[in-house]
Amino acid sequence: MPLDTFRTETRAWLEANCPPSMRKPIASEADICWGGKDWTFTSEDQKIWLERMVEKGWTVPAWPKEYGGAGLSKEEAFILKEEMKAINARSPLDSFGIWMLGPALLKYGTHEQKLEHLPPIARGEIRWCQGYSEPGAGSDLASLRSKGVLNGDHYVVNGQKVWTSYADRSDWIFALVRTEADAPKHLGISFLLIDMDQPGVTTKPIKLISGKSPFCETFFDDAKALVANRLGEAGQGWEIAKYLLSHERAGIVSEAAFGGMNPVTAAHQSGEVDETGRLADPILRGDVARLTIDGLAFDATLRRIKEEGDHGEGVGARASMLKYVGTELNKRRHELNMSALGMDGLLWEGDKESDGDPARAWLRSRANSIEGGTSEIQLNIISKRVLNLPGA
Amino acid sequence: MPLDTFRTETRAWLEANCPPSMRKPIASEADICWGGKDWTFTSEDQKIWLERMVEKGWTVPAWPKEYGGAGLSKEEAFILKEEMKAINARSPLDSFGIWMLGPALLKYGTHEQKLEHLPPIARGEIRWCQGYSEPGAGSDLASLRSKGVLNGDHYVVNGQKVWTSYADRSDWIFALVRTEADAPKHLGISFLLIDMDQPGVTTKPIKLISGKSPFCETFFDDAKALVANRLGEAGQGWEIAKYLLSHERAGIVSEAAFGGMNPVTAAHQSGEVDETGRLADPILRGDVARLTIDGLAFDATLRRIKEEGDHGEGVGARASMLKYVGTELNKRRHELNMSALGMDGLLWEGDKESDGDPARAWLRSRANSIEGGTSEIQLNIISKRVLNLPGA
Amino acid sequence: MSFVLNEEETMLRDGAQQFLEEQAPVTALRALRDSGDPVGFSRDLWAAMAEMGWCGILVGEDHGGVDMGCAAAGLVLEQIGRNLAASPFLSTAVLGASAFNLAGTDAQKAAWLPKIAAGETVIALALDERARHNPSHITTRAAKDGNGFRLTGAKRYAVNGAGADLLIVAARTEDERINLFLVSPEAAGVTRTSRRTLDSHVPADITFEDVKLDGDALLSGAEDSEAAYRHLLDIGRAAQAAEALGVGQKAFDLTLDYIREREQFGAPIGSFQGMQHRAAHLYGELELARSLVRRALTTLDTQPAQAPLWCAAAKAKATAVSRLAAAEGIQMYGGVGMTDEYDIGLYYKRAQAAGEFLGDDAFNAGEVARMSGY
Amino acid sequence: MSFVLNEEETMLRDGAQQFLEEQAPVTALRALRDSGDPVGFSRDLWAAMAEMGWCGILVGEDHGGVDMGCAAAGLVLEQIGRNLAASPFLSTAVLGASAFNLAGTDAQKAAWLPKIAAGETVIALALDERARHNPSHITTRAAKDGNGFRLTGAKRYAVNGAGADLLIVAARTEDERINLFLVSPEAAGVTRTSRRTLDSHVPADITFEDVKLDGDALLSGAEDSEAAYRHLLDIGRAAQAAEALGVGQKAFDLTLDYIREREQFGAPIGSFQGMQHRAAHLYGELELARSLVRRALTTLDTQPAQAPLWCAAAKAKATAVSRLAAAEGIQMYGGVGMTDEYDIGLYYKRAQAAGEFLGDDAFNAGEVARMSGY
Repeated sequence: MPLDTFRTETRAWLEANCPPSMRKPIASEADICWGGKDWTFTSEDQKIWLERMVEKGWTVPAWPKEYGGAGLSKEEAFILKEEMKAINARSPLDSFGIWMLGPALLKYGTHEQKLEHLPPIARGEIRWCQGYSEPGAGSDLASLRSKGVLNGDHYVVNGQKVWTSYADRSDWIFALVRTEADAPKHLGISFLLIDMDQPGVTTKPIKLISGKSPFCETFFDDAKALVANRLGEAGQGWEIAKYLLSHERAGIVSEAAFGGMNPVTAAHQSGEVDETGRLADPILRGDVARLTIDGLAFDATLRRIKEEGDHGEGVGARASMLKYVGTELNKRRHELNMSALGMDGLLWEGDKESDGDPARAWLRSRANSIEGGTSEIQLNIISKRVLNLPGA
Repeated sequence: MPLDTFRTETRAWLEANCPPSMRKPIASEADICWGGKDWTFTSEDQKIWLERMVEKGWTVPAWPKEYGGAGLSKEEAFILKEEMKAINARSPLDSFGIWMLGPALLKYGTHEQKLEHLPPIARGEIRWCQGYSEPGAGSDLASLRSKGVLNGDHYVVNGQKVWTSYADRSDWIFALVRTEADAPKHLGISFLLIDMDQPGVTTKPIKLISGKSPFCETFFDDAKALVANRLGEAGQGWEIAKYLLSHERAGIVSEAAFGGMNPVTAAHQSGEVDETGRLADPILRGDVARLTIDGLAFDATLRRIKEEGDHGEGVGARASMLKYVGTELNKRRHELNMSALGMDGLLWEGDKESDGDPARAWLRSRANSIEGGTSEIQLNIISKRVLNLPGA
Repeated sequence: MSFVLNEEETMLRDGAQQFLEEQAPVTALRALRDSGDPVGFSRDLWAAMAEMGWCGILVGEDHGGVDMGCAAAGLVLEQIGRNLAASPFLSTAVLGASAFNLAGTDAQKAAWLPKIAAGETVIALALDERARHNPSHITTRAAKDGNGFRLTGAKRYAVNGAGADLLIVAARTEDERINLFLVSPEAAGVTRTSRRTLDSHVPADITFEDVKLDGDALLSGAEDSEAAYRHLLDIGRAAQAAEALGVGQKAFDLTLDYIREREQFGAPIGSFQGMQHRAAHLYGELELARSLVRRALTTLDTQPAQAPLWCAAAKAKATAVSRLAAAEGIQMYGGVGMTDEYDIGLYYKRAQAAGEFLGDDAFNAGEVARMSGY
Repeated sequence: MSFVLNEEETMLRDGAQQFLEEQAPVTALRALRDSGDPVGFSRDLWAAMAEMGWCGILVGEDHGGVDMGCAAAGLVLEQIGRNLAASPFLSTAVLGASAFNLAGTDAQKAAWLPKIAAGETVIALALDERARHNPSHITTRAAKDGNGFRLTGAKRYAVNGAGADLLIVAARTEDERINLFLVSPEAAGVTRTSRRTLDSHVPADITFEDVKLDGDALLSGAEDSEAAYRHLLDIGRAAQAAEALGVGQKAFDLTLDYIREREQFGAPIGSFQGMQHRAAHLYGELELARSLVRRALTTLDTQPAQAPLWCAAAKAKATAVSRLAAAEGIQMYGGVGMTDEYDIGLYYKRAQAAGEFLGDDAFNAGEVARMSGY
């Protein structure tokens, strides 16, 4: 189909099928549709919108049709995205299954595995979470100790994962598990898909300094994972995980990009501007100006590297630079938000539900430079892979 | 003698003996009396003042009388310093012999060595320079390659030193030379006193980015050094050098302490203040305010650690903190001086002799965090010796 | 003035260290928080602090205090900071007592200072009206009314306002000068709204609607009431800087302990040079802040006319450094530093709140520039 | 607008890289310096640059130029920065040509643009009157005098002023608006004093004492002459930022080469994590500066109304980053970095001079705040 025709038809279909209430910006967590066995739609429109998009294969437009997608080309998928954006259409379905497991399954899965797992992801029937990190492992992810012992057609898994987002609401978990006890550190890990609906899997939410969080601890006590649900070869888990981490990194960067409160809007909110709209504190104003410059620079850099990518230059290890710069910048933004809010920023609980939001966002931003590879890890990667500095 | 009496007598003597022209602040390099065989006094008063002080033993008041000093107690020496300061009396003699070799000789020298070398230092007859650094050694000072081979009653020395201040005007050099070829790196170095008045020793001035400098390269080509002029044991040189480096570090810190141009005086000089005396650029003003705060803090810290020292708490590895903080601060001060001077700061040569001074001082300040142990070395020392962080 | 503690000060510091580690460790703050304590501090702890003699640290001996001065108060505050001990020490024993010392008449002093020294009164300073501290932005008015006054205005985030028995309110009189007034929080026309802040303290927003005050509600003992008001804030800045220093120093100490032990890639993370250099830099920053804090406090005691510059500098530096120390701490802890289970995040929160009180680093840097004449 | 170079731009950049590395390496600057060259640039090099077509990069084809736009000029400037090539490219081919493009009449364009494109004229902008750049602080006056003007005032540090054949002078006319005037440096009443600056360039202080100008000395082709003047400075900022980026990038490249090889304590110093993290941070800063520079230049070419914000941001960032890169370079080189024998110090000096021209980071940050409405 010519791209112009595709655009016209897409526009018409969206116009006809996207319910008006699904054409408003996401205002809160509750507006996101995550799917899964226990999912309760927050509105009838949310349900209708998902069903219609599933039918078109447009929850995962670039996936092959046989796996629940629409088999769109890169260009077509981009047009769909543009047209949805043009009417502010919400994403019908978000999930770690779509962002993370999907790409891994498509690259490393067998046809049977794809057939079994991809369509339920595309339809929002199964919600996945990610089990990588472990207590004590941190940046040294490959030092993980969860153990899987082969027993006939399945592995018996024991161990503990942390930072498993939404594990308490998920149906399945994709987890890194040490299955080859005698192999070198990085070569003993397998990538297992584990059904969480079994007694051997339990979860416990983690409370953060910013308050409640989607993060959980997940415990495996003699949990079973079928060998048929091992992605890739035994011991190939680290390779697959690294492939996926690059996806995650890109996600965190775009999250860190500007949007929401900034120190200027914060100062207007707290009244800390003079009659002309100038920030009242001249020294704070200087700090904010330097943030603005770096914000413009980061925005321009994202575009530049994207454009260069479109011209065939790979992002490669420069993703580490974007991750480092973007997250450090986001932390600075939140610090200056708090300064501009002054004592108003200290509010934690109050009459309005939004009371405490700036403080919680400020605290939450501290994790940006830890999750998805710490800033220190990114600097190491830049040193070695971009700057070719010698090893220690 | 009671201290009060000492003070009264000292005051009277200084009043009677310090020529009026020697009671003015040091205005330029030329006002400093360095002594040495080739010394030309810049005035008759400079000569008289040195002679009178030499006679009292007050060029090195705390050294024993037999070595040219006055054998003053710590308290008496302090009183002398105070009384000299009270009338702005200039130091009659400055030299690396007094600051550096003297303390080393007093601690590590034999009686014969002291008798031979200390009195000429005290009298300003022999000028010394320091030969530690070598091309290629840098922070890794102990990796030096100058070699001394024992040959009867002397060593034959070959090699090259850099950063030998005033080597072109000095009579003798105290140098670190590898004499024990088979010993471990730090244990193969000896501390040799070498007469520079021999064909085997030549010097060449080093031009810096800030312009002319007192630094030289010094070359040894089969230079001779008597074994009798080895300070300490063969192989003890590194220990003696480390002892002296702590003296040097303290010197650099006090040099870095504030004085001279600061960004506010700079802005007044360039006219970059408004009618009320406020810095015209509000963002520069904020940067300067933060410098002022750190300057006050550094000043208070110097006093605090000095006071704590007077109460028996050793400075120890905290000298590294002072060196790091002080030199980084001094660099920042010069950067902001240049910003406040604007284009006036760019001037390099001009009609007045002082044209270019701020730029040269700014450039020279970059060396503060390199000489006497780089900032990186100081941070390593703090990590290990103050914070007890584990080794890599 | 001395940077070195004398014997009395050393005893005070050591006593405070031991007492607070035992009686008010971080778990005590967590307990107050988790129980939703209405005032955000423990009356029992406050009584025990009075027993220790701390409440009278700035109260003259003739009024039942021990009169040890600001430098001594700073030593206690540093330990309070280290333990995140929630108490009205700063608002009552420092700011409250100082308000009477600076601006009280003999009768006012006689009436209130003994109560402060005995720990019988909790005081809150009702000062700021905007989100960012600004000592000149006072629109609360005390209009003359017979022998007394009528007070009208609105104050925000009065520290310890929820638990205070007495408010000291900054208000403008008809001559446009700022004066301090004693107001009972129970008086007609006074409305308090508790605010729970991120550090689990409970300040209050307080409105005054035509509140009737007697003539002796005005602190009228100072020659220049506005100068007394400004000097009171200087004392508050140095005191708050001392607490912030304790917060930052303990955050750093906790972090050092952690990175010495915690292993990654087969080595303690504190052995990596990248970590070491940042830790060593932070050490230098804390030493700078420590010197300024001590200098500001001793200058208040011995050369008060020279104190404002040092107080502003100390507050600016302590604010910046305590935030940095806690932020670096979270980063060095990594993921667990983000969890409520570990204490480091609580230090970051307190550093932020202490930073805002009486002006943050930007505000105080501006003050330093102004006082330095540029 | 595109961040990616098109084919023509790639050719230009590669050509500039090769040409300047061969014809104007750092040794050429050293030779000019050591010979005390009176104008601080080589006429031969300038002629060769004209041969390359660079002098006409902002000149329309009808006037003998190649009309490639600001983004293209920026590519040449980045290479000029990398090689510390001393030339009047920025003052003449960028600022000179742009002044005519923006404010010249057809006759003025026809008279001067071909000369610029041919490399026959060296132009200096006589702009600043104070030590720090301030485009509004213009007290030089052009008083009406018959059909012409009388020019009186004093300008400082006019870049390439010592070697210029034509001055473009910013002066206020009687309506208090800032206009640009063409003045011969040889005219009666014009006094030039050469200034040797730390980067071995030779700007000039220039005084105008009642200098008689014809009517056509006024650049009068713009609808709003002051807007043209301000736009000219925006172009200058982006162009100067491009050169500074080249200075900083080359300083960084030199430093990387050095720390990869240089050994201390038995290992290359570039293998120490403390060094690595700072180098990696600097890499990020340079990438940010690079994006802003390109964005500012392409915006000038395609959406000039939106350019001022980007130009100020680019100049601020490039100023700060090029200084940082060279300063870190000296530190990483260690002692030898302080010697005149190595080039890194020359980069630091040029970064400083480029930083001051048309406003340093503080000035331009203020502009960003103003244009952002806060």
